[in-house]
Amino acid sequence: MKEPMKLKIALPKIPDIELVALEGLDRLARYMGIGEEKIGEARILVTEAIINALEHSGEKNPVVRVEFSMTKKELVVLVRDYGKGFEPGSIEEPDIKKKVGSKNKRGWGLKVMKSMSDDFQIESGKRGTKITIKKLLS
Amino acid sequence: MKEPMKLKIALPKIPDIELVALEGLDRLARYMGIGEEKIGEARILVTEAIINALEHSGEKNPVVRVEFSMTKKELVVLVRDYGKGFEPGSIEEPDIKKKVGSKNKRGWGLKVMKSMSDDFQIESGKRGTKITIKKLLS
Amino acid sequence: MEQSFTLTSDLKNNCLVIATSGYVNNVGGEAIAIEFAHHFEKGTKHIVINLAKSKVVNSIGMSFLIEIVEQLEEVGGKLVFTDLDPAVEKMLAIMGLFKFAGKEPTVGDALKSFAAGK
Amino acid sequence: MEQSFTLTSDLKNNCLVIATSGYVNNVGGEAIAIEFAHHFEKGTKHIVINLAKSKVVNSIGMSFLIEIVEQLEEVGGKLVFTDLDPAVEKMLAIMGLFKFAGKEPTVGDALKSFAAGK
Ligand SMILES: Nc1ncnc2c1ncn2[C@@H]1O[C@H](COP(=O)(O)OP(=O)(O)O)[C@@H](O)[C@H]1O
Ligand SMILES: Nc1ncnc2c1ncn2[C@@H]1O[C@H](COP(=O)(O)OP(=O)(O)O)[C@@H](O)[C@H]1O
Repeated sequence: MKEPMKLKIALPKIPDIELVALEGLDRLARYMGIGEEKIGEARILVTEAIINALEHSGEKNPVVRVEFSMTKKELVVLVRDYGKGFEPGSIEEPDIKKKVGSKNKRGWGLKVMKSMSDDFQIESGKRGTKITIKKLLS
Repeated sequence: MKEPMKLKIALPKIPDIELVALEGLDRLARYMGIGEEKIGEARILVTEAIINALEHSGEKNPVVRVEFSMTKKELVVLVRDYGKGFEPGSIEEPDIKKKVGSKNKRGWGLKVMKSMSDDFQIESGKRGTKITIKKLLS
Repeated sequence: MEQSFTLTSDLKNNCLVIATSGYVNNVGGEAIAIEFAHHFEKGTKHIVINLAKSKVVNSIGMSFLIEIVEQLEEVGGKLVFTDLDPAVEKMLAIMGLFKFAGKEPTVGDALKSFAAGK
Repeated sequence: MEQSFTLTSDLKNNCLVIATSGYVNNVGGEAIAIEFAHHFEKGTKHIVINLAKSKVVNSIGMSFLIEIVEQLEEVGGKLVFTDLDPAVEKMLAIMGLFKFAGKEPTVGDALKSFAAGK
């Protein structure tokens, strides 16, 4: 049981396709005996990473690769797209007080991933974006 | 819409993990507007191919790769394992009349896949088995 | 998540009615066979398996049902499937199960067919 | 398959109670905002959103709820969330939504808090 369990998926862009990855996450987590609350947070992390990759890649037919690597202690999630990339430092932190009253209410994904994960890395460039999320499970 | 939609998964061996692939199949099929009965048959084909690969590969920690390629007209499913392989010609056709009264009631997967698909190919050798299933969808 | 396998069982006019829910895999198939054996020992010869809530089954799960028809053959009993999803019905047909078992649209129809001594 | 998003809405003591089911994605979030707007126009100022049956939400869906608190702010109304999954609650907290909205364990509790004029 020391070896992490792995599951990999390459997803096309169709509505709610991120739920396929969540099904895999749920089955891994239940098999490993992970508690409901940790599973819930992992679900949110994975969802946010995938919808960003599918939406912002800028490609016509994006493919997003998702890799789960899970032990009883820790989940590592990689989410990769092959899109136009972005400069994480240039993204403004969202603030609810400013969002109330302004037109664009969105912009929460990165903040949620940063806050809910135990480690969050972005590597992004012209050939796409790779998000690495670590979440402690016990 | 002429380009097939693709979804790929690499699955570890844990109970009912084939349902992750079925979730992907269902989402693709609904997006493409495939009828319920065709989806139902595709589900059975995919399930049988995956459980065979996970069970019979002979590996301790098998990984099974599943690829869906779907148009409105046709689904192509590839299921690959990296196990010990087998000689399809040496597998006896199951017969319900013989199964009733004999000890081993199993042995239906290949027959079901052959009968329910529109084309069914096995390539098997020392480095594993690749199953290719075609199913017409309209 | 696709719900896990569960079953409910009822006795109606001496007929065992098993209704499943969720994926009928090896565990589900075995659970049906065990539930059947339990009632078979006490003399039940008529059984209805309602698969309305099982849209996914596998051939390992289905192979456990051959044990049931085998035991029923010995005593002149009968198994009837109801509420079959068309793809599941096709699978059972491919396996040849309808050579030994009946099928009816609903549990009510199955019970009627038993009452009529079919 | 995870069920698709649906919602039910009820008026109880002048309070709009929306209960969701399934994934609250962009479509689900927008559906909540539209249902709210419909009642808001007619003067409803109190709203409860029961997320008991939504274990999965995304930040796009949740961002539509900011529209709701914004409109309520203008008229001195209030939004209360109930039956929050702990992970969903954490997400709303990260977004800072509880600076503008309340939370209660159940719809009953939320209605009581409105009745008490809290
Ligand atoms: N995978 C990605 N590829 C390109 N740009 C991205 C990616 N992920 C995030 N971004 C950029 O970062 C911004 C903030 O993302 P996020 O916080 O998730 O909020 P939202 O997606 O609602 O805008 C996005 O609007 C986009 O410009
Ligand atoms: N992917 C595979 N790798 C190795 N052997 C296989 C594979 N698939 C099928 N087989 C062989 O073919 C036999 C028949 O398979 P099948 O018809 O699916 O029935 P069952 O799995 O119930 O035995 C198996 O028992 C196994 O010996």
